[in-house]
Amino acid sequence: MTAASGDVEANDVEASDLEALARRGRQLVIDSVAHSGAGHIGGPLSAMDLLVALFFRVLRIRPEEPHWPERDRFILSKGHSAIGLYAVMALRGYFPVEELATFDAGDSRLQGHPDMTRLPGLDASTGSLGQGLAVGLGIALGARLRGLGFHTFVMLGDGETQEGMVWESVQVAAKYGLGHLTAIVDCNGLQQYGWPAAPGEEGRGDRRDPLAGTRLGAALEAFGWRVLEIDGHDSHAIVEACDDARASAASARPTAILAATVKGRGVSFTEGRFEWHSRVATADEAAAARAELDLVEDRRA
Amino acid sequence: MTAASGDVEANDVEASDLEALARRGRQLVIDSVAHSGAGHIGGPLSAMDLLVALFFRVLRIRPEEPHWPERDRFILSKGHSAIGLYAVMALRGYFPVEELATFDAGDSRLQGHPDMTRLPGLDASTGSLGQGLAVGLGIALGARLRGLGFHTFVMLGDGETQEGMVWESVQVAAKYGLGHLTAIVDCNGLQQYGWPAAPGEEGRGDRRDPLAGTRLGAALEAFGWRVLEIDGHDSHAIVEACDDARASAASARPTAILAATVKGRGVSFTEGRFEWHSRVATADEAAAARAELDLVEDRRA
Amino acid sequence: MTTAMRDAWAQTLIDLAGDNPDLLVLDGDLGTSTRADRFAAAWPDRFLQMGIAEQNMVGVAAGLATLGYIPWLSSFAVFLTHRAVDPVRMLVAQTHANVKIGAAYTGLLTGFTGKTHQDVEDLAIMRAMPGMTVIAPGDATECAAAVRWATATQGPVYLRLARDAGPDLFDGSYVFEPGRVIPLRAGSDVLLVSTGPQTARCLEAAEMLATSGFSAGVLHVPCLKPVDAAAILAAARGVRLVVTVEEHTILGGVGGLVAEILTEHEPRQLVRIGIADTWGESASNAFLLDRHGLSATRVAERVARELAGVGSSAGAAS
Amino acid sequence: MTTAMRDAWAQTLIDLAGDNPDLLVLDGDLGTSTRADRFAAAWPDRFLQMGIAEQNMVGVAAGLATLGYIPWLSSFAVFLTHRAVDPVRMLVAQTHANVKIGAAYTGLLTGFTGKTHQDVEDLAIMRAMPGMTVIAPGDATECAAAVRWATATQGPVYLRLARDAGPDLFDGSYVFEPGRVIPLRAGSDVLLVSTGPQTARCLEAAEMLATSGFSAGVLHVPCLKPVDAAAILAAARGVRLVVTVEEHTILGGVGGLVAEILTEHEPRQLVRIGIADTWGESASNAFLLDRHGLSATRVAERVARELAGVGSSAGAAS
Ligand SMILES: Cc1ncc(C[n+]2csc(CCOP(=O)(O)OP(=O)(O)O)c2C)c(N)n1
Ligand SMILES: Cc1ncc(C[n+]2csc(CCOP(=O)(O)OP(=O)(O)O)c2C)c(N)n1
Ligand SMILES: [Mg+2]
Ligand SMILES: [Mg+2]
Repeated sequence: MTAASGDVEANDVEASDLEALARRGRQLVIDSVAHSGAGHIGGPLSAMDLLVALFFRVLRIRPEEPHWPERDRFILSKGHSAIGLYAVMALRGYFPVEELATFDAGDSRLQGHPDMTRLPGLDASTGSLGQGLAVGLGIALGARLRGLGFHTFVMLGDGETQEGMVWESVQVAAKYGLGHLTAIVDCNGLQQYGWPAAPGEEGRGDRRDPLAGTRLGAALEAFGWRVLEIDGHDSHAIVEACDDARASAASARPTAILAATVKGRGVSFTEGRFEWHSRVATADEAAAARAELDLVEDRRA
Repeated sequence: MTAASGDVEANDVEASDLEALARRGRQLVIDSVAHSGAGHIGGPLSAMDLLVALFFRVLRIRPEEPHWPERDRFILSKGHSAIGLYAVMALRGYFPVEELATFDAGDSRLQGHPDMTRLPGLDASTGSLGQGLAVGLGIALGARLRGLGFHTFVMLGDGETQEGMVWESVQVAAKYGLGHLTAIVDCNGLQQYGWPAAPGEEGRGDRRDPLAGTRLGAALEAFGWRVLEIDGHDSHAIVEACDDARASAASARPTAILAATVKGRGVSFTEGRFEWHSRVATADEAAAARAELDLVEDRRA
Repeated sequence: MTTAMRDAWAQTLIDLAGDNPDLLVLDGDLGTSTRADRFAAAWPDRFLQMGIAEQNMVGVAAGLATLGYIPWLSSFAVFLTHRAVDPVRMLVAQTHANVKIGAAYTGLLTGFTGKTHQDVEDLAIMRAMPGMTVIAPGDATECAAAVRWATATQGPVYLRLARDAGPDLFDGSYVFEPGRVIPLRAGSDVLLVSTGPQTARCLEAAEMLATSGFSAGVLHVPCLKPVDAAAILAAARGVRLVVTVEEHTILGGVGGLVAEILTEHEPRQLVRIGIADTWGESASNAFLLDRHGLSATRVAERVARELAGVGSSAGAAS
Repeated sequence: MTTAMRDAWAQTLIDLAGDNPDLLVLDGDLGTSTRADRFAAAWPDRFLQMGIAEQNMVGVAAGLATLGYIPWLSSFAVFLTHRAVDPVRMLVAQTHANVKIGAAYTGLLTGFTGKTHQDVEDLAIMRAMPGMTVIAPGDATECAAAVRWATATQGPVYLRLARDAGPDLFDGSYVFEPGRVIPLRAGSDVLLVSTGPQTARCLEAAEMLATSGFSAGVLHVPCLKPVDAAAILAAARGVRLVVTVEEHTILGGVGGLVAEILTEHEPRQLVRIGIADTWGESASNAFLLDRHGLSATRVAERVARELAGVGSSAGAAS
């Protein structure tokens, strides 16, 4: 599928392997958050299939050379899902899986929100929602000026698209015709607190979808973007959409991939529940998750 | 046309009178800026027909009772066009036309940008672009909570719609279904500096239209707004669109009126020229404008 | 049992809402963290969810205020004092709008969120903003009193809320008065001038200093603007050394305030303890307080060291 | 003939761009006011128009910096220190990005734009921000030197630019050094510590004071962070009274800085002249300087009054 550069072996991972990796990644998220006693669950889990596909199939990267100048760039604009990114980076070889135990701890490279000054491999520091696309835009502009051929991917939350700064970037990216900039929106139908759904109103649980009443794709198209809508848990579809985005890098239109996902995906009791935005699993819950995710051993055992 | 309340006599002004008022308003803008030695020309002139139609035909207001609780609200979000608003307010009887000579002067009520703490009749302080719609949203929400039937109009610049904060308000206004909130965008095709147009590229003079490559109406519709497109120099069309917006106040969708205008409208040498965004007319230029606007006497003479 | 300020903030608003039909709460999608969700449960029609769009939220509040409403904003402090500070300045402070800023998760102790979320500059920023009343309560009781006072008083108020519960400083008889500074402990060697939850740590430090033979007073400054400068000067007169302690940068906050007051009226030495012009990080509260010298132990150590230094010049200073 | 800082800023960037292919200028649709348009004319491919979208502009600069570019931002100060301060903090200061903030139209003298545009709090805000170098040049020559220094130096820099031309303070031999403070006039009665274009007004005030029999020194502080505190203390030692003067709020700016330095090291009285915690308005420069006590005449009057007051305690202060 993807014409990834030869030196990125992980890009040969099979689709079935991606699913296994995603299951492992989800468990690492739940365990790491339980270990540190704080963090987010819902967003990292909804984004997990996207992150695994990106890091194992799409991105042209060298985990052993994180500052490789020609690497693709990836920015997690929804920085509160940091632990999801860290889990995948660990699986991909950026650092030992064991280091996940330092998540959120003092002096750790694995800060609650991604901190590029601490962890090599991060292309931006995020945490204040709405900012990542601007940085990606700057990187994409710089790549053009430098004549570098890499692609820049930025992942946003659906709630995050309420931030005005996102729409500044949307407009300016289109004005500069940055076809080599791709936004991936994790459309998991929930944000942190959200708007309570009115009785009978469609929503996820008792919360209205952040995009209810909004046609996000139409808005992006109106601002000059290409829009692809996919199932954000279908690895094949994810890779295909990212390849499509890369293939149209010369088209002078940035691409937005709207990925339909389920918040808390992969564990029955976290799926679609806004309360799990940032809850910490009890030991029992972590064990239950492990069983559901079909994983036998606790990496901390 | 409009079912204005009986106590607003000015609403009986004829369309031809509106044109005369607008010509007079344009001259007051040019003279006031020349007198103070600073201020904006292009934006006030492009907005003049809109402002005259609003203040003389659309808005239910009482100049002699500027704090009348049930008045319609009007916010000039593109606050740098303050002198245009002041000229029309003076013509409408909020304060003597002579007071325009204090524009921009120390201790004046007529500040370079509208200051509601100084001048009764202003419903918001503006000057930092992108903010006015949020205030209008708050007023419209409050009107609903208070059970007040007035309508809230907010005028934005086309360049101003680049500000992210505008899109925060666009989204939230739709979520709250504020049909009694109307945004009027002065689409004059220029901003302050703007993006230089590439050779052969369409634009106004040597500047790309702020909305080039953008379908503003489609974006607003995607976010759940009603959109009306009109000629912003056609008084009849302006009044009709505002009436339409008011008539659909119960529709749970805010209305955006995209008014096609010419920056610097009404004076040949300012029309469509970005340089006149904030230039001061010389005495000769002011006289030339007066001749073009078919006005005989200098109000300052 | 101690209550967290955010709990007291929400409960007080719930209590006030009954008698005050104009009181509203606007949330920036953080109600589950700021406790605005409790207000929402109690008063669903008076709760306005504004989503992840803080700038708009501030403008909406300014608009509501023109109709006589008293909007309380709720978000993490940093999103109000940074992301949305432009509308706070232009639409709230410059128009003297009756908007109340409930700034949650201030200082370093923000539940492992890290440097992006740790607002350690807010007091400097809000103090520099003309027209803003700046309050940093020391405990839940004072917080509740400040909420009552702010709700009853016309004009913009910034309220700095701590995330986690700390020791109680005040009892139910407490009345908030803008500008008032509150002597919580008398002492003759050193006066610790503090604000917010750091005051409780200063009281603890004073205890520790006592066991080392130093007599430390504690002066609590719950309101940085306005502030009773004369009362600060009076409290400072009796001691050998004045020290400010704050969970905030040492540039422009309580330290800056007291430095400005002292040099204006009664110049004397000041030691400013706080975050030394650096960022925080994700870590436990204990780690962060220790790292930045703000735990009771670290404050006591530092003050003891400083006292040793000024011992000789004590006469000149008073 | 005098040059405005904005002119010097643009010309210096035009000059530097030839030898420095990484230098870029990003404009927030104000190039015709900030003079970024001149850079655009000279280097069209190195000029990036970012529109009326300041937050995005800052993020774009942070992204460009990761690729080795040196982006200079250009807008009115208030839109950088308020509208876009969140990305400045998170994306530039916290990551120590090599982004340079060209903040035009600072202080009160902003060409009749009024209170919304008059940034009289920027020094307090930027000084409180960890990791930020904060520069406020006194004339066009110093401005040009600061631009050269900032462009050549890794890390975020905030450069406070005045709109209008003022008297020249320095000649072509001037070299910018971060933190350096510059004695411009010696005096034994009073030391005026100032920054930005206010320094020239202080020199004028010192002349006026001389004709009234007062010997006034002037110390120029072009860099608020870092700053050579020892040099400020040394300059202050010889005079009866120290006065800060700034076209900025008296809370947290130069006044706050000097108050913090004095109380930390050599406590003594300080008079802080500046904008007294209030807003500006649209008016002529002369009106505004007079209204806020910042014209040379008003400064001289105030200082003379203050000197009369401290006359008796002069011995104690030195
Ligand atoms: C500017 C800003 N405002 C508020 C927050 C607090 N916050 C963190 S996550 C979150 C909800 C995000 O929702 P969404 O973007 O949908 O992410 P996901 O559902 O994937 O977790 C909020 C409000 C923040 N980090 N930044
Ligand atoms: C937040 C903000 N950024 C920049 C400016 C400076 N500014 C004033 S007017 C203007 C151009 C506005 O263009 P547009 O909205 O199209 O208004 P019009 O063409 O009607 O004058 C700019 C950039 C401002 N006032 N506020
Ligand atoms: Mg979501
Ligand atoms: Mg325009």
